[in-house]
Amino acid sequence: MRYVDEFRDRAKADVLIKAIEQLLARMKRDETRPLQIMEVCGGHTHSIFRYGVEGMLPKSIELVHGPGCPVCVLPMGRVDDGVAIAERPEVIFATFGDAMRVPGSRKSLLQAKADGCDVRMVYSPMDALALARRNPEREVVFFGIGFETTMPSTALTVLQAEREGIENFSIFCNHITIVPTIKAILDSPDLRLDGFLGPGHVSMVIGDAPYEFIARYYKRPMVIAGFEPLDILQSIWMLLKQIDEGRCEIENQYTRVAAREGNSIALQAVARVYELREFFEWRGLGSIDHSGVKIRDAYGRFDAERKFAVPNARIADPKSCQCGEVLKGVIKPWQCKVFGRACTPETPLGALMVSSEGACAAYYQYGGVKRGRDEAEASVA
Amino acid sequence: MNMISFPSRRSRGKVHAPTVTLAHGGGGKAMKDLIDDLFVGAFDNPLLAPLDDQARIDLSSLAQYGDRLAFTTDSFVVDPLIFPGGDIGKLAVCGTVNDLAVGGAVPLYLSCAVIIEEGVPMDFLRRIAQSMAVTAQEAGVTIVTGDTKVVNKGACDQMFITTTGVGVVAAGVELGAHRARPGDAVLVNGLLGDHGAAILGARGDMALRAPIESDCAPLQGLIARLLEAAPNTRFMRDATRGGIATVLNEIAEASQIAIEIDEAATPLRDEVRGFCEILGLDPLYLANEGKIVAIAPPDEAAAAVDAMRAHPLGRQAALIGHVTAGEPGRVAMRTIFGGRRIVDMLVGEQLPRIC
Amino acid sequence: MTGNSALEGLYPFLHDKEQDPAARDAGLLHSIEAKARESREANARFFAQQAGVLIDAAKAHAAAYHILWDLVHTLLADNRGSAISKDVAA
Amino acid sequence: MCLGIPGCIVSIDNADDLVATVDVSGVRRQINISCVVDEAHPVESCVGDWVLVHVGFAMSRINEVEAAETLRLLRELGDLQAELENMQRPTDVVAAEEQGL
Repeated sequence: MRYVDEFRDRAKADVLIKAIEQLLARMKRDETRPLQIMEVCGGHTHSIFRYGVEGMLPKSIELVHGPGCPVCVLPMGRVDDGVAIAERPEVIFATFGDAMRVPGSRKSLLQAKADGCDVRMVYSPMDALALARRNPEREVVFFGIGFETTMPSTALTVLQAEREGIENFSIFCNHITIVPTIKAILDSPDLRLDGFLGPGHVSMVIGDAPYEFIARYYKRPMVIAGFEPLDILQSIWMLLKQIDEGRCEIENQYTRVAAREGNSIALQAVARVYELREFFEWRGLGSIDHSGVKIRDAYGRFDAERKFAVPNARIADPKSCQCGEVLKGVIKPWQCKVFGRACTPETPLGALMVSSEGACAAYYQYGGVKRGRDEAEASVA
Repeated sequence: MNMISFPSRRSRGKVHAPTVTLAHGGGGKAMKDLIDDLFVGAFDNPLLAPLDDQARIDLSSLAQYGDRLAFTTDSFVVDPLIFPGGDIGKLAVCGTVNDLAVGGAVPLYLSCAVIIEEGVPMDFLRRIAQSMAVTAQEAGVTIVTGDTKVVNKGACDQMFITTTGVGVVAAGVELGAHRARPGDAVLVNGLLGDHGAAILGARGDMALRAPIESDCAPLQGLIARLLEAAPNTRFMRDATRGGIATVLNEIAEASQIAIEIDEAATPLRDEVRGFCEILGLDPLYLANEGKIVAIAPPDEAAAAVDAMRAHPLGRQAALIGHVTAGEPGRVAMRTIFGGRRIVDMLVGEQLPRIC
Repeated sequence: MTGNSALEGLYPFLHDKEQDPAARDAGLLHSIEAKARESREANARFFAQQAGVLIDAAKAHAAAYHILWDLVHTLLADNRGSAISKDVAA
Repeated sequence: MCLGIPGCIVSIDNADDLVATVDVSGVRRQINISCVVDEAHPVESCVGDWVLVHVGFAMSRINEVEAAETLRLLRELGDLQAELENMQRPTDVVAAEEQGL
């Protein structure tokens, strides 16, 4: 596979690991704690576990798995609202596969489907629009989730529906923006992160300008990273070089995909269709100002929240859940009180256990349970 | 209701209706005609012909194959019923034949129970029956008894099939999931994940076009060659639902050993890789219908791989890993990138993801 | 519209001019009020919608308590329980 | 977040709606290419182009030069390491000998 296999090359991995080790050996740093690097994006978390990258790195580098999974951070109340829409007899509720399992306070979409709701899995919002075309007597609602990467696709689908005059199609819009959330993490008083791996696919849409504040005001370096394991290793190495040389910049490792200026066609579609919400609730992180978008009045007829009355419920995260602390790198997943006990991928309590992108689910799935506990015990001893 | 007994010298009935109706399950002439025309016609054999309530099999004829009877049953539901590389009929024969064969048995006889939703086209049913007949012949088994039911529209999804199989295990063949030992080799007989990808593709929900066919095939021949070449093979299992990851976990658990596989040695079709990359799926968890995982002692591993490669259904057979003395029950994989990851049991169904 | 103005719409905090403290405080106040209103409304909505259920639950609770109370007194002493439960009922 | 995969555009299926077919390792799928079509890249010119596909949309054109550059940097890093090791070998040998004595 072109542009994929070259970036999974084992020989080059060895080179990078050696380079990272050499850099660490000569760096002047606080030896009492590991360097903490947050990969903001769930796609990175997945690759790190999928290829076993974490185990290849020296112990003095700790990867903190960030909030970058739009499925995980969806609050229960929003899932409930989605289920309520799906329960309407006239509705075909179209969703990405990974949103099916996210628990609401009553049920997940998977359970709603088992209970007789017409829930369909689609690969693309355009497929949901095709469903609307094929089923003119039904109301097709697309569950719009995702960060800046996914936002344009939903916007363009709305614009296409408008062009074709399709009236039985709407979006239940839960799109959220990662940049304000990075800021929220940086604002937290218990922050310990030394640098960030930037979300490569968000960057291909928004470019690298929106991250400048991270380097300028918060004095943390960031490297925009691709998703193949070699991309991740190279980005970590670039980040270490910045730290070593005392630089704080926004660098881009993923230049083959993410252009400096982003994608202006995608951004224009976003600006046309959406406006910012005052605030949006994140599972595990609470309410974050200006972190979500809704559909503009001009496209109100494509907004499922206006088309159908939704309960609009607010359900608090379980008290025992420590996702927020995990997200900020204060604790590791296995240090959470409920990890692997009350909170498992089958019965997730917190955001990070919900999707396989979530840090806790990844640890659980790829065997971090044991490794994590062992490490925890070792550190106590 | 079992197939009704008729006088042995009789004319075979013929179906004229274009679709199956409740009358075809009613026990009267319509049902007799359906069974005669579609099933008896296709499965034609002396044991089935009398259409008694049961097939009677001479014990001494069984004893020539070995000293233990193997007996298994499986139900088949698949959406869509016809998919690239097979259909529910072929699947129903292969599935049960393979369940017998992986236990070391020579598969001999099958029963076939069919539940049909009213309204199913007769031609479709005829096609499925033919497909079962052809596959049974290929697998060297005879379908000797059966049952047909017709249910109301909506009570089942077109057609469900249950097959039960009888086979005989040769003296001396001892296979068991608990017999794996550190140092043993982990083998597969070819490319993984074809069936799962073919079915997901054929459903059309994801609108992917891929030239991937199900690997659905009866494996008794390949397994016989394997056992000849590696008589001390510890265990085999067909890696159906849940893929090889699930089978490996079951073996690791049953034998209380660890297994480490090498991603670079794991045979995958390019298209299956592409399919998995697009949808964010892991091919280790995709279903197979013509693939086995075999655990062979170290000194017989090479012979086992060679024997499988010499068979048409094992051309891409490979040694993909080893049993180790690591943490009992743990399956791990050395990734193509050089890292190591745990390959756990899957929680629930594997769903396509966007993130 | 250019990509730049789209970004400004998406991330207003990145393009904040030097705000005077009063405007910032007013904005903050506005945000807090909005969240408080949201929370109050959710509360009110919950109690409005669930009032019946809550009252039923309270009644069921009280009834169960009476039965238990009667039982305890029947078992431990003579039939004083019923008099007390009458008091409670009154 | 945001699963994306490189694919090659093999045909334009609807130039008005900007619908094209991409090939990913032999698997084909119709996608929308409106985010990668502009004056510099008119729709007719897109066949053969590599794009990053996310949820059925081409979100970016893959820059071949940049991809090669990233790999070149890694190769150079490898060469540099090999050179350094070669230079260090004599001292290593000396150290080993000293230890041996």
